[in-house]
Amino acid sequence: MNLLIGLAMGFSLVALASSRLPSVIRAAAFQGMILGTLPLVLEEKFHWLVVAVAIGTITVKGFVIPNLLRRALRAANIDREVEPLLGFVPSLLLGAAAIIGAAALGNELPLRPEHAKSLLVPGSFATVVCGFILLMARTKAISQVCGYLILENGIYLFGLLLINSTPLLVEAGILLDLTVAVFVIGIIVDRIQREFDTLDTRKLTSLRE
Amino acid sequence: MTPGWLLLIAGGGLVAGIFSAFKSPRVWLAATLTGAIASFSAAVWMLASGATWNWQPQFVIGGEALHLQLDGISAFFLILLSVLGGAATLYSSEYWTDKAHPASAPSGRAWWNGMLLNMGFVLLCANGLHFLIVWEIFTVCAYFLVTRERQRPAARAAGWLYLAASHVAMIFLFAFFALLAARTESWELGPMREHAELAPLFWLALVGFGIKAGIFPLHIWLPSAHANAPSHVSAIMSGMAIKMGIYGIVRFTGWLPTPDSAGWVVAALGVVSAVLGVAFALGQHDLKRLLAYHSVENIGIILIGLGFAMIAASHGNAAWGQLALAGALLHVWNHGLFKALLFLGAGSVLHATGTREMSRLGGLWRAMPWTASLFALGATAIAGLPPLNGFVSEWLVYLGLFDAVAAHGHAAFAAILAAVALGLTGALALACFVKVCGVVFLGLPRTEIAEHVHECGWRMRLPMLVLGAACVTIGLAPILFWPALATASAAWQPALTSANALSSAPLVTLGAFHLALATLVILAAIFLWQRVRQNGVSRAGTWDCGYAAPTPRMQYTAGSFAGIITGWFDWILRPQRHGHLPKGNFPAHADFTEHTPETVLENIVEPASSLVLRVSTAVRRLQHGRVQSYIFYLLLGLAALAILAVMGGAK
Amino acid sequence: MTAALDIFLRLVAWLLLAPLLPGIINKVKAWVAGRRGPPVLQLYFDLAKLWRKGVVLSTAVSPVHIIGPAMAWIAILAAALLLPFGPAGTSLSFRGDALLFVYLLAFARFCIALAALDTGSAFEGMGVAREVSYAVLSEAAIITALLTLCVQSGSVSLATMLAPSAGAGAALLAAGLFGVLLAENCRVPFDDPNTHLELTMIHEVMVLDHSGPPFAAILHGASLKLLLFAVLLAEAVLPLGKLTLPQAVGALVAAVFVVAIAVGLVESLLARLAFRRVPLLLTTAFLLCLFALLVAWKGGTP
Amino acid sequence: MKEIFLIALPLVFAAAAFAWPNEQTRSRLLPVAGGLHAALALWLLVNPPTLAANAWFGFDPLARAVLPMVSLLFLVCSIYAVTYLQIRAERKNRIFVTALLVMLGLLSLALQAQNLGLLWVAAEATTLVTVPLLHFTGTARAFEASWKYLLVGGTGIALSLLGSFCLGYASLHGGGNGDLTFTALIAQGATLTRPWLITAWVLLLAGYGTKMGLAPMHTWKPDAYGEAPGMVGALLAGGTTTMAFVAILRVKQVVDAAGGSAMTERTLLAFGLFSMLVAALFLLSTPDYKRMLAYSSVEHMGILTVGAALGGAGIWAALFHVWTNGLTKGALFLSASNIRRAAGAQTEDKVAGMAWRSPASARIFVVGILAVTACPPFGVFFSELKIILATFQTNNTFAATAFLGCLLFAFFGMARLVFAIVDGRPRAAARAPGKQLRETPGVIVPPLLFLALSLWLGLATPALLRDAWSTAAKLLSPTP
Repeated sequence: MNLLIGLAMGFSLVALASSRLPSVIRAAAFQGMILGTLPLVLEEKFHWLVVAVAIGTITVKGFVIPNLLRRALRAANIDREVEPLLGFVPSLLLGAAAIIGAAALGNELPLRPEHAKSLLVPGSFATVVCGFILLMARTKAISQVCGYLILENGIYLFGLLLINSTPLLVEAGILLDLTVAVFVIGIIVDRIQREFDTLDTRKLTSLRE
Repeated sequence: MTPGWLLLIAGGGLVAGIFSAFKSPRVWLAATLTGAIASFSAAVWMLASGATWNWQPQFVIGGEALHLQLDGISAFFLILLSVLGGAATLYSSEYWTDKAHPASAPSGRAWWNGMLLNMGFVLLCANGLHFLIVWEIFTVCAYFLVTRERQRPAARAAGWLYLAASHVAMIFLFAFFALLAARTESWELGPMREHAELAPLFWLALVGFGIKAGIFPLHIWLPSAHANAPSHVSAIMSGMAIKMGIYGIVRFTGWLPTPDSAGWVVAALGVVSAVLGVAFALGQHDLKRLLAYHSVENIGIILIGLGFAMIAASHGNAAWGQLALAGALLHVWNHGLFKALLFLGAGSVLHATGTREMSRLGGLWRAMPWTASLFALGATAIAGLPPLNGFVSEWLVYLGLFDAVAAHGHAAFAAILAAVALGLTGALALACFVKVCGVVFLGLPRTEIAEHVHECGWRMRLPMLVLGAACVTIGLAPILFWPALATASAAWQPALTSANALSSAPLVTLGAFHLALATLVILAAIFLWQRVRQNGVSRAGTWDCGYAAPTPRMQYTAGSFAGIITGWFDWILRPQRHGHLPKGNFPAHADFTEHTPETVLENIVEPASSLVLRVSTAVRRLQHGRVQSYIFYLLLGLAALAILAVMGGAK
Repeated sequence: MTAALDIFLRLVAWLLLAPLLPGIINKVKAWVAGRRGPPVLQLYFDLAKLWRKGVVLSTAVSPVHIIGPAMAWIAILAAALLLPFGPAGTSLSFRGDALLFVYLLAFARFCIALAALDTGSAFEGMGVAREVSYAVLSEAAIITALLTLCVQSGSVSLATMLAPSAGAGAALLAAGLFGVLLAENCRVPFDDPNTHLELTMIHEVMVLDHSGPPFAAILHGASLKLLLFAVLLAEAVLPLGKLTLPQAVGALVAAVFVVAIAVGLVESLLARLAFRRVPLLLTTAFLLCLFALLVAWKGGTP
Repeated sequence: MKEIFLIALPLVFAAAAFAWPNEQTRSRLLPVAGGLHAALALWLLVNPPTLAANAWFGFDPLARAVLPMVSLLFLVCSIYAVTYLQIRAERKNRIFVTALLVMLGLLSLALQAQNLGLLWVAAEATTLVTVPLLHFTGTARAFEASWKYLLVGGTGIALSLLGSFCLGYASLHGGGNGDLTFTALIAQGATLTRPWLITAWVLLLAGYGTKMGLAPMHTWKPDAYGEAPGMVGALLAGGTTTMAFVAILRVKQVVDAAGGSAMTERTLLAFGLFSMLVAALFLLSTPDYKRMLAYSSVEHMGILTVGAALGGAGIWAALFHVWTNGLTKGALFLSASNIRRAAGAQTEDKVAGMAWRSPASARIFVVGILAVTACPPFGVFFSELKIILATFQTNNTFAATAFLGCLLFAFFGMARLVFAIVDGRPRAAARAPGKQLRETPGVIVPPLLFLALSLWLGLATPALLRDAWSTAAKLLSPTP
């Protein structure tokens, strides 16, 4: 299981490193799918709702959203460069630092014995931070959306700690919300692309003091 | 017919005035005057009876039960409010007509009544919360009255300055009343001198009320506001509104304990305001602005008296304290009366000529004899000259100071300084009003606008007559008003008041002397007049020292008149002089202009505010529209929170 | 009844004696200059003449031009009534009359100034400006002098204030008051009553356009004021209250003569100051009074 | 279980609105729904239902103390919306009306939620449903605004989700069963693991603070309020922020129960004062009167937070302030949007002399500004005075001083801008004829209603509300 989490963290680093939008999207998507499978791994006894949640997650995060973003990308027909505010190497280093810091923080915080071994907490924190880095260090709207996605993934990862304590209804609601959120973001990205004819957020600074 | 009913009528009249203000000016006039008369009689009743009217209905406003109280001090100020309010109301009915100001007159009447009403409530409220409410409402009403002529940028700027300053005052009063309520666990006001821990609150009150009163460094809003408001508004603002600040200080120094240094500080502020106020007044060329600075001066005189009363109260209630207090209180009335008279006079000059610039006026006495003579009366009074009221109050303050000196006590040296400063102030005020009367009313018209002028009608004249009569009455028969002073000072601090105070201030003799002086003066004038008639009069031009073609514009101007004295005060007045002096044997073009700015405003307040603005613009750059950094701010906030939470909090 | 009579007699005394002083001063000046000079009673003749003369009024003037001098004259007279006379004291004395005294003189100044400005002439304007400006300083000086006497006697009424001598600070006080006297009465070195160059004068230029009875009132008022100050100075310095009536009369008359002679000497020995320097001199007078006050404070009586 | 109708009713109407065929008449649904909702809310205010044990949502004292305000706010705004949508007939309003109604339903859900997870779901959903409201005007600026709103607000709300999980884990680790129901969490009390508790508090405060618009997480506010239609701004400033504030209060209750009150109060006070300071600095020189309202809202969120930090009397005053601020702001937003329509611009250099171009709205705007800057006798004066009183009662002199100073500067900024816009001659730039607005009762009465409400709240605060607030305050800080 830790392997999977490690993989997820790896993907967030990939997202940080990749210089072209499609690959960023792909990284986010794969990460989403991996997380989707995690509940099945965690859950010792089989429960149909868990399966439903998992499948939902995988479909939404792995296919729906990436396709949405790709559509926007295609519509935008802009160059697919990421154009970072912060270079790839620094971002990577930051990401690495984030992972270490997250691990440290994870050790700081007391964990229940059954979670002591797992990478859940550090993994989630690390992913969250990577998401933040993407949000802050990229100019293209789409890459920011991916950042947001990765952020959400990190939180979802953390949510798995509580998977068998929080009622699944809440889980479902949360999942639904995240989906709709990214969906709405996708729409807005689409509209922005039409209005401004670009997805470069550096152009979106008409609202200022 | 008890005071309660009278006050009810007064309030009813003013409220009715508000509602009739838009539709029918006549009804408004009638209602407002009724209100003024009713409140006047109520106040007189209370002062005469010396009792205190209390009204505590179980009527809750903003969570506090209403409590109205009319005691000696309130009644004392309420009388002034009624007189000035009534006079200025009548005046405005001709001065600010619907015909001349269709846009601003009707709403102006409503604001006017609102202001009068709330001033009255300020005097009546015995509950901190309600005091704060009506205080602020009256301030806001005054703002809308000052900015009647919104289209004039000057008026807007003046109004803005006034509003800003008043809000600073408001903030201090917020703190004052909230602290008071927090310490005493009740909003109820009343004598609480035994709570020694309340003494420091005095400083908050001093600043809060001092801004409204126009004490020297805090007076920045006053000149422009008084100059740019319609004259009846200037009259009430200068005559009454700033006295509300004095009322606040008197009221709460009477009810609350004060720090030992309080009296000294108040007296010192008084000295500074008095001398510098008149110094600034001398530098002005704008008639109403000049009068406004004289308000600062007279507030200073009041504060000198009050300050020494406080010193006396904190040093075993020395007898001279009561004289100083009586002088201060009487000067509250006097300044209200003659300053209102002067502003109304200035108003009718403005009404007739359309300018406040003294250097463009002159020789107005021919066309407007009433205004001229009444203005001269007011000038004599404000210069503190016998036999008028201004002298009586200053004389009482002087007596207090001299007794303090003679007593060789703590206060003696301070009293010496104050007395000399008072003397200086008197002489300076005399100089200033010689200048005003001479330049505006005497001599020849300097410009053609000063030639074609008209005397004001009776509705503008009558109020001035009433005020002038009041000045004369207080001057000639001061003893009539002593009971009021005694009641008020007893309400301020019973311990300070002694029955035999009157013996140390022989008002009867003074009144008699004034009466004799007045009669003799008039007789002598008539006598000399007759004599001149008998000897025969021949007319000729003014002696021009042989210069062939004198023109009215060659008369001495206000600026050159005040030149010597303003020269002495250059260090604070900072006058800006521009011009070309005549050069060579055949000097061609030569000109000279002088302008005295508001030093405190332009050299202290404005730099400070521009600094704040620079900071603000610098901060606003952070909102530059890049969402990435917005998210970065979010993270920063998170980090700050984490640090805050962990430090001290976690184990 | 007796009180009224008393007042009347004093009035008469003041009115009759006042014009004598300028005559004496002029005599002294003439004597120093080795001239014969005008008779001592010259001013009486002038007044009588002016009283009978017709009046030339400027076309610009208002009634103030005539009423002003009358008012000023009465005010000065009233102030004179407040001054006590040695052991005889004063016929009307009450607490605070000292201040009334000062402000009556101020009132007189106010009236004269308005009457002068009434003509709308730049010269009068100049004169009035100087008059009222210098008055600021001299008034401060007088108030300080009064404070000194108040500290001395612990009283605020002229009668009791002037009865004892100014004590230790007497000399200082005398010097200060003398300066004030010169300034208030527009004598050299502050002003030159003889010059006729308008630009350089204070008092003379104020009355430039007056003539006839009003002018007479002004001149008489001026002489009255001079006498007033002379007496004030004398009584402030000398302990007249402690003497018997004849001694007091003698002392007072002598003192007033001394003052007059001093004025005359100053006028013939000194030249008029440049206007820039005048405030300086007045401030000196003020400071002298202040020092007198401090001295009196140290010698603090009651 | 009547309280469920507070949630269900608007949603039903939303569905109806979505299905409604007629563009013109659809907007009529808004006042109807608003009226019913308000009636129900007030009815519940008068006789509050008993809270079912471990129910997921319920009309508990806190909901009782604020929900009726949101309901009233919506009612008046919906009345305004009818006229507004008539004026803006050129735009399709199906989504707009539906979203408004859904927003009301979600707000009532969030305000009543007794479960942290459910609360988060409702909050996030509110965020999302606001987006179509923001870009109703369909301008490029509107889209930019909603983009920033989504990204910043979304991030914030994500943080609060993480925080909720942390709290859950705190309970799990503390031996609880990770149940996110508030009652359960409070019952668990001190057994909640401290480090996780702190982490949870930090994340939740940051998250809901973003939603509430506390500095420095307020950056979305000026953009959103500046571009949104008037009543949307009013609902955001009065409704959504209230929801976030209630969320923070509920979490605070949990953390306090776990013995973290020192920490919560410290952090809340610091953030409240900081927000006030930042808002005051921005207000001093902002040229745009709609963005000005946003900063003023930031300032008032700061005031609420300070009140919450003071506990007891402070919380009472804060709940009072929720009402007064929300309703007064309503008047400001509506009149501001009138002025916006009349002037065709929203910056100082383009707008002047509105006293002549749209007299009624201009006057309402001026009075509203005075009211919101604590000028008596309007409600805000009383609530702010109560908060100041609380600072003094808790001997928190520094807080009081800073508080008053910020109030002063905020007043300077707002009054300056407003009088510059309302008075004075229109400059050349400002004379450019914007679409002349006919000041029909439809656009004038609603703001007037708000002012009247604010006045009434201040002068004659109904004993019922006082009681509601004090029960809520007692609930939130049991130790007065």
